This record gives sequence, C-alpha cells and structure tokens, in this order.
Amino acid sequence: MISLTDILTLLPESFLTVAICALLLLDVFLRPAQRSITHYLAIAILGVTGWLVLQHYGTPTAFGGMFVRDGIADVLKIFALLTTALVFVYARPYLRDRGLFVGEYYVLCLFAVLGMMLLVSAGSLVIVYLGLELLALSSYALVALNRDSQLSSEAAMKYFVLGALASGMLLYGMSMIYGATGTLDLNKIHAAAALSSQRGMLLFGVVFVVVGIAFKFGAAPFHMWLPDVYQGAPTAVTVFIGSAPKLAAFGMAYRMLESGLGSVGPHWQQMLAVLAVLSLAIGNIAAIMQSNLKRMLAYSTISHVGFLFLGLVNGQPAGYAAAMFYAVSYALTATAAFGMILLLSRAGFEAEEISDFKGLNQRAPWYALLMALTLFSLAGVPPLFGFFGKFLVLKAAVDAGQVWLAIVGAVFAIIGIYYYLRVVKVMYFDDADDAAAIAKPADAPMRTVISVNALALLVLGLTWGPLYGWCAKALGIAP
Amino acid sequence: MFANWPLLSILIWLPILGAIPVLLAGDRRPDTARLLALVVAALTFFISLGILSGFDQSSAAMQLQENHVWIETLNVRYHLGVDGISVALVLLTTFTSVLVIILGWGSVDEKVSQYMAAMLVLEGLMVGVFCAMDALLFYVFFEGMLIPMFILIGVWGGARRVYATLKFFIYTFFGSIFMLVGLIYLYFKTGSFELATLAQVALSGKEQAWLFFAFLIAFAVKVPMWPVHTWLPDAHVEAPTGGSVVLAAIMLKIGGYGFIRFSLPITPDASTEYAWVVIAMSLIAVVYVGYVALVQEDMKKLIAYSSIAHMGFVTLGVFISLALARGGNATGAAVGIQGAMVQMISHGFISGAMFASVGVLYDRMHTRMIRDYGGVVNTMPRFATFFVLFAMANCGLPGTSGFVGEFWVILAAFQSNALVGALAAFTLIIGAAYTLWLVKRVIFGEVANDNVAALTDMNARETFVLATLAVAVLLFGLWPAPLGNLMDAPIAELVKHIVISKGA
Amino acid sequence: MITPKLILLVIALAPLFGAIVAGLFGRQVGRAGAHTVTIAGVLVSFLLSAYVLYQLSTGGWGVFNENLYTWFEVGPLSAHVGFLVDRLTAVMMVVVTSVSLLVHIYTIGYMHEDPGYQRFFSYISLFTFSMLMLVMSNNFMQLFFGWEAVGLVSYLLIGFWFKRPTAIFANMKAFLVNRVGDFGFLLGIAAVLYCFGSLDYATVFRNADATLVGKTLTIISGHPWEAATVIGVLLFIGAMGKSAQVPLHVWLPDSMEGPTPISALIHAATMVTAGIFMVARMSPLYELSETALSFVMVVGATTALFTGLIGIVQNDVKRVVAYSTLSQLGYMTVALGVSAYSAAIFHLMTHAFFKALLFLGAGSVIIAMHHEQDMRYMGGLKKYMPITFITGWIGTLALTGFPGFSGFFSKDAIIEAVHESHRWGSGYAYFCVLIGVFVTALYSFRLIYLTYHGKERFVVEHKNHAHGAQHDAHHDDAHDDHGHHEPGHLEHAPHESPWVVTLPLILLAIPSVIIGWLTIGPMLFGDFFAGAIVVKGEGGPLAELAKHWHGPWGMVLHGLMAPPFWLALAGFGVATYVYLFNQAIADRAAKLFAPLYRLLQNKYGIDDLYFAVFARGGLKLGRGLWRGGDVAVIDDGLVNGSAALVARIAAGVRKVQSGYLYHYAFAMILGLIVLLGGLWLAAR
Amino acid sequence: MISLAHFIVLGTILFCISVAGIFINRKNVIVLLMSIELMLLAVNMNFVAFSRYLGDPAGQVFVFFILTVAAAETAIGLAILVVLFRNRSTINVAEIDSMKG
Repeated sequence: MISLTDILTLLPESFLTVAICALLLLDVFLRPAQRSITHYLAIAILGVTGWLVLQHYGTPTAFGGMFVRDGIADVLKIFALLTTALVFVYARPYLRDRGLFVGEYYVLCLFAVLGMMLLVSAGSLVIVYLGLELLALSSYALVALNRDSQLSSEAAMKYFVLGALASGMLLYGMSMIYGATGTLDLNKIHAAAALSSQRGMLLFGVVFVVVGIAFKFGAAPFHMWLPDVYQGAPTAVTVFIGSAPKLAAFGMAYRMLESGLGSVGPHWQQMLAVLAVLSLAIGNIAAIMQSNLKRMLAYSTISHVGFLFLGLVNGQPAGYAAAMFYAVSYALTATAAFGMILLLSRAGFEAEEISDFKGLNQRAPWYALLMALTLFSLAGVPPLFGFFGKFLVLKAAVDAGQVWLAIVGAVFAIIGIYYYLRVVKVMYFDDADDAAAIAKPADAPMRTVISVNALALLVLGLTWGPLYGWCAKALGIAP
Repeated sequence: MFANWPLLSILIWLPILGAIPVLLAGDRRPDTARLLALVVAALTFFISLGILSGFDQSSAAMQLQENHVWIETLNVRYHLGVDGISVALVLLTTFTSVLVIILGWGSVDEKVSQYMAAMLVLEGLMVGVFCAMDALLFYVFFEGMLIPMFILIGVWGGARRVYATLKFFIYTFFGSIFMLVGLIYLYFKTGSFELATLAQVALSGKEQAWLFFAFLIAFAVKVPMWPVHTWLPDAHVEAPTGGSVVLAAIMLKIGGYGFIRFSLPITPDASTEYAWVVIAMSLIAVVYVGYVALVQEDMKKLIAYSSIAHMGFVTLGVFISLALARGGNATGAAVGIQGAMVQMISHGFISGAMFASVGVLYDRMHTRMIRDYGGVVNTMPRFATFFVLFAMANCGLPGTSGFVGEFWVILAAFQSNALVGALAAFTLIIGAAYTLWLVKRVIFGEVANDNVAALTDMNARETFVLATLAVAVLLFGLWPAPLGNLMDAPIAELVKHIVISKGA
Repeated sequence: MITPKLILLVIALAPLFGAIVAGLFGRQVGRAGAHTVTIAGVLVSFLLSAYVLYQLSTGGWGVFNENLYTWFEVGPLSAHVGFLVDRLTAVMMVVVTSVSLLVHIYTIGYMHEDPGYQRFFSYISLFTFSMLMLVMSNNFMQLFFGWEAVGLVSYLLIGFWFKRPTAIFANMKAFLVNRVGDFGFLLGIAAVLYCFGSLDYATVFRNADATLVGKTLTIISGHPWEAATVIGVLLFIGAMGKSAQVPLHVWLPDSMEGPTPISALIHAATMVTAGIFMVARMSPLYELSETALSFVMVVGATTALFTGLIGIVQNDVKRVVAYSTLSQLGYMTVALGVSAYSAAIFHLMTHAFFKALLFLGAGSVIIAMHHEQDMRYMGGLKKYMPITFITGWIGTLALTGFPGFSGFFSKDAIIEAVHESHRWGSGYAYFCVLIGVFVTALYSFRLIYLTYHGKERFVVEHKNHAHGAQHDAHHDDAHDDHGHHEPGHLEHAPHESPWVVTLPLILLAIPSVIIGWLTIGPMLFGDFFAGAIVVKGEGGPLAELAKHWHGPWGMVLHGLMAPPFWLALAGFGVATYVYLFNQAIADRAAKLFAPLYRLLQNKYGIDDLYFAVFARGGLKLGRGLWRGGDVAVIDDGLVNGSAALVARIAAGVRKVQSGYLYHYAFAMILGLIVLLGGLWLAAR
Repeated sequence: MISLAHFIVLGTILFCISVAGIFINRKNVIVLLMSIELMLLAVNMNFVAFSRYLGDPAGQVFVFFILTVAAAETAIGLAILVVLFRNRSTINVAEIDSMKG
C-alpha cells in the first residue's frame, strides 16, 4: 500500500521527474535566444534535487524495500548531481558554437540523472532494470544528439546495439536469479541465495549479471563500445557519459553484487578480479597508441575501471568505500579532463587531437597548468586527488590478501603513466604551431568553474580525509 | 625564539606557497620573479638555520615534532620531525636551493617565473621528504618531487630533453610504486604508517625479504645504483644547470636517506641477509662505473657517472655496517654509516659545484663536449682555480670534504672484508684518473680554439656561487667534526636497532 | 706566552700564510711582495725548526705530542689533527725548511722572467706547509693528509707550465702513479685501524708488540697472513709511490718537466723522501715482520741499481740527476730494509743537501744555456760559470761518496750495514748497492764532463734584431718554447747566474761537505733517535758497526780501503777516459751493446708497458663497459627494449578494436563464455 | 506434461538464437533490432515460466515492465537507425567501421 511517507522518501526523484517534464514543456515555448533559461533552470533543478537529497525526508526504505535510501545512495546521488551540473556549465559554449544548444540535451541528461538516482537506490531487480534503462536510453539518444554527424550516429548505433545486448544478458541473468531465489527483492535474494537449492542456476545467472555490470562500467572485454562512443559522441555528451554514469555503475554493482548476491561473493569476486586485470592491461596498453585525446581518455577510463574493480574484489565495506571514493575521484577528474577539451575547442575546431595541445604552455599557461594537474591526477601522482583513489584500492586489494593483484595494478600504473605524460610533454615541451595566444573562451562561468574543478583536484589531494570519511561512514565503517 | 614555531612546516610550505607570487610575477617581469624567488629561498635558508638553535645533538630522538591528524579514518598523520641525519640533509637542501636560484639568474632567460617557481616547489617537497615521519606523507613528497623536476628538465633542458625527462620520471615512478605496495602491506600489518611503529613491527623473514626488495628497487633507482642508473646520465646531460645541481646535490641523497630510514630499521634481517647484493652493486658502481666515466666525451655525462660512483660509497657504507653491527663491531658499523652520511653531504657540495662549473662553461660556449675545450686556464684563470679545487675534491683529496666519507667507508669496509675494502679503495685510482684527465683536457694546455680564446672569466654572481661551495668543501674537509657530531647520536641509535632481529 | 705548541704552530702555518698571500693576493702584493712574504714565512719556520731541533737534541724539550683539534669522531673512535715532534721529526723539519728556504731564494733568479711568478712562490710555500704537516703528524689520518697534499702540490708544480703537453701529461702521470701507491697506503691505514682500533701513533706503537705478534689477517679465506706483514707491505706500497721505488718509479723522471727548483725541492730533497721517513717512523711496526723488511730491502736494492743504469744513457742533464735520485732513494730503502733506519734518515739528510745542490746547479746551467737541457749541446762551461762549476764538483763528489764528503759517510754506512745484515735477500741487496756505487760514479762524472769540460758543443750567434723579439717571446709564453729554436744555438754567450742563484749553491755546498763529519756520530752510532726509531734484537747491523766505530776519521781511513771506494774510483776512471779523452768509445760501446743500450734507452720498456696496459687498456675496458654494458644491454636492451615491447603489444591490441559491431558483440559473448567456463571449472 | 525445464530450455534456445543473430549477421542493422527483441522475449519467457511455477506474480509484473521498455528501446533504436541511414545512406553493418583502433 503506497503511503505518503513513501512519496516523501522519493521526494528528490519525484521532484526531479516533475521538474524535467515542466522543463520539457517550458522549453517548447522558448525561442533559441532564450535557451539560457533552460540551461540555468536545469542547473537549478539539479541544485534543488541535491538539496532535497540531503534533507532525508521520509524513511530509509520505501515501497516495501523496493527503494532504498542510505548513505551510499546519498553520496552517489550528490556527486552525480554535482558532476552533471559541472557538465552543463562546460557544455554550454560548445553546444552553442555547434547549434546543438537545444532543450533536448538538458532534458535527456536530466532523465539520465533520474535513472542514475533510481539505480543507486534500487532495492529490487525491477528498479535496477528501470533505472538502468532510463539511463541507457537517454544516453543512446544523447550520443546521437548531433544528427548530422556520421561519427555520432555510428557511435550511437554501436552503443545502442551493444547496450541492448548487455541489458538483455543482464535480464537473462536476473531471470535465472529470480528462478533460483523466487524473489525480485534484493534483500530477500541475499537471504535466499545463501541457502538456495538451485545454486547452479543462481551462479549461472550471476555470470550474466556480472556481464551486465561490467558493460555498464566498460570493463574489458565488454569495453569495446567505449572508445568509439567517447570519440564519436559530441564532446559535450562525452563529458557527461564519461563522468556521472560511473557513479551509477558503482551503485548498481553495489546493489546487485553486495545487497543482492553478497552471499555468493567469492564467485563474482573471482570474476571481477579477472576482469580487473584484463581492463588494466587492455586499457593502459591500448591507450599508448592513441592520437585522439578523447579516445585515449576512453581507454584510460577502461584502466581506471580496472582499478575500481580492485576495490570491489575486496568485498568488504572498506573495499567498497575505496571503490566508491575512486568512482567519485574519477568522476570529478574526468569531468575536468573533458572539460578542458571543451574549453579549448572553438566553432569548427574540436581540440580533441593530442597534437591540438601543442605548446599550450606558451599560448595559455594557466590552462596548461590546469590540464597538467588533471592529467597528473589521472595518472595517480601524489599529491593529487587521483593518487589517493589508487592508493585506497591498492590497499583494498592488499587487505583482501590479493597482493599479487595490487602488484599487477602497480605495474600497469607504470605503463599508464606514459600516455598521460605524453600529453603534458606536448603541452609544455613542444612548440605551438601558431604561437598566438588562445582567445579567451567567451564563457566566464566556465572558465572559473573549470579552474575551481582542476584546482580542487590538488586541494582534495591534500585534504581528502573528510571525503573518504563520508564514504566510509556511508558503508558503516567507524572512524 | 623559534622554539614554539612549526618550524618544519614553515620550511616545507614557505617555498611552495612562495612559488605562487613568483608564478604570478609572470614571464614579462623576469627580474621580479628572480628577486622574489631569491628572497623566498634565502628566507627559507635562514629559517632552516633556526633548526640548529635549541637542537639537542646528544639526543637520537626526533625533534621539533609536529603531529596532526591527516586522514583520521585511516590513522594517517601529518607527522614531521627531524634528527641529526635529517637536519644535515634539510640544511643541505635549503643551502643548495639558494645557490641554484642564483645560478638560474643568468643562465635561464625564458619562462623565468615558471623556472623559479618549479625550483621553489621542488625545494619544499624535498625538505618534506627529509622531515616526514609518516610513511604515506613521505611517499607523497617523494613522488610529488617528480612533477617539478619533470617540468624542469623537459622545458629548460637540452636537445634530447624529452627522452631524458620521460626516462627520469618513469624510471623513478617504476621504483617507487613497489615501495607503495610494500608500505600498504606494512599498514595492513600494523594499521599505521608511523615510521616509528613500522620500525618496531615484527616481520617474518619472508615478509622482510619482499619488503626489502620493494624498498631496494625504489631507493636503488633514486640513488641510483647499478644497474638501474642509466636514467641519471641522460637526465643530467639534458637538464639545465640548476636542475643538474639539484638532482645531484639533493635528489640522489633521498635514495641513501631512504635506505637509512626504511630498509635498515624496518627490515634489518633481510637487509643483513641480502646486504651482499647491495654491496656487490655498490662495488660495481665504484669500479665499473668508474671505468665508464673514464671514456665519456660529454663533461656532464662524465660527472654524472662519477656521481654514481660516489653514491656507490653511500650504499656501501650503509650496508657494510649491517655485517659489522651483527658481528658486534658497533663502532665499525657507526663508522660505515657516518661515512655514508658525510659522503652524501659532501657529494652534495662537490657534485653541485662540478655541475655549476660546467654550467659556467656551457653558458659561454653552449657545448658540453670535452673536445671543444682545452686551455681554458689561459682565458679563465679564476674559474680554472675553482675547477681544479673541485676536481681534487671529486677525487677525494684529503682536506676536501670528498675525502672524509670515502676514508671512513673504506676503513669500515676493510673491517668487514679486506677485499671489499680494496675494491672500494680502487676509487683512489680510477676516480683520480677520470677527473684529472677531464681537467687536463679542459683546463690545461694551449688555447684549443678561437671560442676558448674568446672566453671571459666568471662574473661576480658565478664567483659567489662557486666560492661559497668551495668554502663548504674545504671547511668540511678540514673540520668535519661538527657534521659528525650532529649525526652521531641517531646513528648510534640506528646501529643499536639493526642488531636486534625482528623475525617473527 | 710562548709554548712549544705555539712555536710548532708557527712553524707549520707561516709557510701556509705566505702561500695564501702570494696565491690569492698575488696581483696586489706584486712579484717582490710575493717572494718577500713567502721567503719570510719559510725563514721563520726554518729558524724555529732549528731552534726546536736544538732544544730536542740538548734535551731542552721532551718529545712533544699533542692534538690540536678533533677532526672527526665516531663513538669511541676519533681522529685528530696534532703534532708529534721528536728528534726524527725535528731533523726532517730542519731539512725541509732549510732546503725549501734556499730554493725560495734560488727561485727569484730562476723564475724572474716567468709570468706565473707569484703562483710559483705560493705553490712552493704551500708545499713546505704540506710537507711539514706530513712529518709533524701524530696520527695516520693526518699523515695521509700531508701525504696527498704534497702529492697535490707536486701535481700542480710539475704542470706549472700548463701549456706544455709534456708537462700536463707528466703531472697527471705522477699523480696517478702516486695514487696507486696511496691505494696500498690507505689500505695499510685501514689495516692498522682494524688491528689497533686507533689511528694515533702513540697508541699504535705502544701496543704494537702486544697486538701484532702472532696476529693474522685472513684476506683470502684459507690463507691467514701475518698482520704485521700485511700492514708493513701495504704501507710500503704507499712509500713505493711517493719515494718512486720500482715498479712505481716511472713518474719521477717525467716530473722533470717541472721547473728546476721544484725538481730540487720536491723531487730530490724532500717529498720523495717522505716514504723513507714514513717507514722509519713506523719502525716499531716494521720490526715485527721480517718478511716486510725483506720486501722493502729487495725493492730498494733493485731500484738502487737498475734505475742508476738508466742514468748512464740519458742526455737531458736533469734526467741524469733524476735517475741518480731514484738510485739514491733505493739506497735509503735498502737501509730501511736492513733495519738501519737511522742510516736511511742520515742518507736522506745528506742526500737532501747534495742532490738539491746538483739540481740547482743543473738549473743554473740551464739558465745559462737558455733553457737548453741536452748535454750534447753543452761542454766547456767551466770557464763561463765558475761557481756553478765548483759547486757542481762538490755535489758530485758527495754523491759518488768520495771519502770525507757527506755522501761518503751515509752511503758507506748503508753499504756496511747491508753487509752486516743476514736478512733474506741481503746478499742480493749487497751486490746491488756495490755495483750501484760504480754506476753512480760513472753517470755522475759523465755529467760533469759533458757539461763543464771538453770543448763547447754550442754556437753563439748574435742576431740582435731577432733577439729582442725572441726574448719577449720568452716573457709571455713562459719558457715553453725550449726546443723550438734549433738545439745548440744560443743568442748570447752563457754567463754565470746572478747571486740569488749562486748563493744557494754555495750554502748547499757547505753542508754537502761537512754535514757528514758533524752528525754521523750521534745520528748513527749514538742514541740520537732513541725512542723515535725502534730496532729489535741487539740493535741490528748498525749496532754491529758501532762495535768497531772510531769516529769519522777512522771511517774515512777505513773507507779508503773498502771496495766501495775502489768501485767509485773505477767508475770515475771509466768516465774520465771515455767522456774526457775518447768520446768515440762511448758511441762504439753503444753500437757494440746495442740491445742493452736500447733496453736502457727504453727504461726497460716499463713505461711503454704501463701505458699500453693501464692507459690504453683502461680506456678500452671503459669503452667496452659503456657501449656494451650501459648502452647495449641496460638501455637498449632492458629500458628501451621493454618500452618497444609494450608498443608492439599495443599495436596488436589496437587491431582487436576492429570497428565492426559484430566483432564487438563477439568479444562480449566470448567474455561471457570465458566467465561461464571459469565458473564451470570452479564448480567441479 | 510440459515441465519448467522445457520452458527454460526454450528460453535459452531463443536467447542463443538472438545472440547468434547479433554477431553472425553482417548485413542489416534491422536484423540486429529484431534479435534484440527476440532476446527480450526469451527473457520474458523465463520470467513467466518461473513466476508460474513459483506461484509468485512479481515475475509477471516484471515482464510488463520489460515489454514497455522494449518498446521504448526499439523506438530509440529505429530513430538512431534513421539518423544513421540519413548520414551514411547505408545500414550495412559491415560498413559501419569508421572508428577503430
């Protein structure tokens, strides 16, 4: 029986839904010149939603446990909303220059965010599926946002087909789990899985679920879509797909694997370990040869997923905390990285080739510095934010007795460092083709926000305690 | 007066934060940037002298401690402190940094503000390394240093700078990442990154062995020891003068410091068991690398190789001490480590001075090739005087600081094994050979060509730098006692510690 | 308050002060200022040294042994800088300062045209300081300090004319060969520290017997060696370097590239005798090892004879003297080897005077011949430069040991001592030193005749126009053009050198004659060195000789009967006949014994051997290690190799990303199947 | 009598066919969309069967959701297809490979 408290508990999501519909309607009546209204409204909506999330109205669970609101959900939602907001700020000039400054972009993004919020709060397979699809379908559409681009449409098609395949597999796995445990409710599954008579069928299903999750993350060998999509999608979309969804993916993994299938942990942990090694290897190695920055970052994403998995493999609260911290740090860093590309690309010029960054230090020292910070953070060099994420997941692996896994991670981190340094090298050591200073991007808010974003990587590197503390608390680790 | 100041934090953060205004001065106002940088560096140096006031030499304890929570969830602490060993190295750092800034005054003329800023950041991080008492904090400084150095070599370096700087970065990163895993494992055992705690934790022989090699890779690359030394010649050759000086004078010391702070206290048994590995590598560094240095055609490369040979004495002294200590010869062990430490400090001065001298020549001739020189003494007598002095110091002539460390290390080595001592003493010959041959070809002889004929002797700034270093070299050569007393207590303590087996 | 300590400090530091002033402020104080201050400094320390010697020999002072300051300390072990001054030290101090003083004066004349005037004075004063630190040291660290410091100054002075390729080669060679010796020396010190746990002479000598007797060191496992022998031999290797004993003698002849005053001061009188002094100082240790002493004796004997032989075929006036120095050093070493330490020191002293005299004389000749050093273009100089000529004769007589001259006493004492000794190898040593006498006489008189007697073999041509120019040339390029103008052509007739040159000659000639008379009694047969020099048993051969010692007169008379005198006479005769009356024989002999002649010309091929093996070999080895080791294996192989490997793999990985949807899907299916397979494997 | 096993096997067969359809077909994108539909139907088959045999209606509810989403999915799929065809005037899978490596 649906009670008011249920609605209250869902208030952020409900509000977001209503707001999106309203925005959609409003946007219809806006003239292109007034598009900025949509822009700022969208950001406002994100803000309000975030505020609502922090209010904790209602009860921890709603709809008979189908919807869960706990610390994890909060953290992931807040950062999903935050990164999306950043994305909106960064995307605006880019979209405007390319005539893509349309309401759909915002609406789709917001729907994707709604999907993420459901996903990370899911207490039942149904919600997982709905959230996932809401996120996925919006993403497909976003990738194809630029209707006249061959690459975009190709990317969208690949993304769509493979995504559908993946969700099909996920569903198939769910059906098996359902068959084995007789319930769709994750908690009940957790209980039932421990003493299921149909263990074989259950594990059979687990494999498919793992595949579904791995695809969402883009872990090898289910990563094939990732480089093409990152490269093909308009950068304004890539920055979105590349950041927030990783948080959602972590939430999904946590819900499915820990809340749902925690009692068969050892099995899926082994699988994740294998996928982690593959992702680290393929991601780092393939990235070396890339000349297209977006594609390179795509491969680097794959390697980061490998690292994140090290945390999941641990299977203990500390491990999840580490993985979550990693997801957050990665989301923020990736946003900054793609943001830089957006910042430097002008009408008719995509700054997405590595060579486009030649001599950036001569032309715009400040941006070069920001980009350098971002890259070193991605590479995991202390004292930058990214390093501590790596540190935590390596620690998680060691704690889990998987020292060898930590060493593998370390080795590939060494290989990985190279391609980040290559970009720094291009920016600092090479001479620009045209030494003319880059015209200041018109959009003032973007300049400031991205500066803050990049510098935050340094500041958070020095003061990452509270953030980690939050993650730890979310997983019930006492300080 | 300094008693109640967070002195060490100031030493770390003053230069780093001082870099910001320097950077803001921008490349359009180079002189402002230079001046600011000099002020910051000088200030840091003077403050660092404040350490000595009220520093208790007789105590082996960490002093001037600052202990704050950094990450309380993980019990990671922002914990600083210094004992005699650290103090010596901190002072070396702040002292050298001032000279480097002055050196950069003339030789660097593009992107000045960035250069100076990078130098200052580097200084702060290096001081941090020597002060950190929390392993994770240490690691953060240890790795953080790579970034400014990477930029320094890459932006202001020579022709093959990109190759050199990438090699430098990846080599070092390669070394340290394994140390990180080792540290994490130790944390897993102890739940703390406190060096003091780690030094006490009981470890099985197998664990120690793994950890020992994890540390070995990290610090061997940094020192650098044969066979992981090949990054150094390239880095030195391509780096700008200031970069080379910092690299040789301070950065290499961090490796030796790491051995003393990590390998010995944390894995004493494994260190003893595998000391022979390190000793062998050190001797190879002395002999093999000595011969390699002999045939170099590039001055900087030659000096770089000689640096490797000299750092061989550091590692030799440190690890020879283990056998001695376990053999009950505490004095011999102390002699070994003292020798190693003095060698580090003095090599800081000497190699710094050598690279500075090469820089003086390079600024005028824009070549580092020995064959392009000859008879420099005819046109640059004052420079020649200094160069010969430093060369003599480089081949360990008594009366210069270069002698002290080698003397003690050889004596200690002989006590543990006469043959090791003999091989180490071989440096007397080979070291003199490559150094004097360099002098012969560069300084002496008829004026080799018109470029040499056109040379002008050093200006006041260069003279000041070299003279300062010369004073240091002679002072610590004729009267090294203060240096020894500074480090005596902690070293005695260390020797006591490494005797105790911690096998569990 | 004038304490002994203060006096000794002044003795040591006065020359240093002079050196610093002349060196750093040379331009300000000017030439006159430079030589004034340095000479003043050396004069002070000479007078004070004489005073100290007087005090010590009259018993006014006891042995002085004090530390000045602590150099370094590690726990219980500490190294100091301090002075140990006993009679042995005092004698050395006087010898050093006196010769140094005269050389200073002499230099005013010899270097007056040289642009590096102040630098030169600074160097020789610095040398005096270093040498004093060496002899006055009271511990091994400081000994090594002085040891290397004199080496440094010698390096600087040999290469003083740094434009001469030969000079800057010679000084490097000198330093490196010395380093080979120091290599052993340092290990010797290490061994001492290892055995005694201390570096102080007093402690070491006090405990020598207690510690070393029966103690063994195992260097190569399974072969325990007598500690005393190890220490003795290692330390002596150092002495072989400094005192140019075979096979480390090769640097000394080349060192003649330096200005002549240096050859007199450093490479004849003082520095090269540091090794002798050191061994004498270490007598308490050496006495404990017959083996070590035999080693010393054999090396010394070999040096004494075979280097002398080379001297016969040399034509460069300075080189002849250099080889004679080598051979005389050999005599001293032999003396050490037979435990006749005081005889060695005694010969060291006399030799210091007459050899300095000979060198300065040679220098005087060289000035007159306008820096022509080849004796084949000299001759008949006696009428141009009488003082040099006479003093030259005196020096030669002393060198050849003509009865009554100082050299006679010292050298005869040594030969007798060797005769008395029954140590292993003494037979060989006795043979060498006897033949050596003949050889010495031969090359010495050959030198005399070729330079001062016979007909002039140079032409004087007055080209006044060119003269001025060439003379200026000498000014600015500092003498380095000797040999440029064709040999044997002088621009003006040779003439006697100025008084600053001749005065030292005279002052040196006096002791060369009389010093033997005065000092042999106490030094050799008295107890002058009691306490400083220890001789085991009943006092060794000198004690034997002492039994039938009836004063200098008796020795002279006995000397006239003894074989050495006859051998010397024979040498004199041969030289006289060949080089004064019948030149042709020399050339015929050279042809007759062509192989022998060539062997001597090539100095037994030792230099060439060293050059081929160590210099060239070292470079080859280095290049091999660099190209083969560092570049090929480590860099190209491991470092860049692994990078290339990764790149190759990466290229492969890229191919997998084919861009085809069905491949992507297939990869996913494959992944799924793999996971399922893994699960299935895990299940069973 | 048809047991649960039969349904599961049928579902599995359908699933395999659809998967095969996705990576064996190199001609036409439309076929991909059909295969995806088929896959979802296979899943639905499972759910219905299970819920019937478990006597738990939740499974069948899930099926309704899946059907709805499938419709939406297809809609988006076709939309993308149209865009693709407009840009490249081909829907041949083997020609969609401008991004690789």
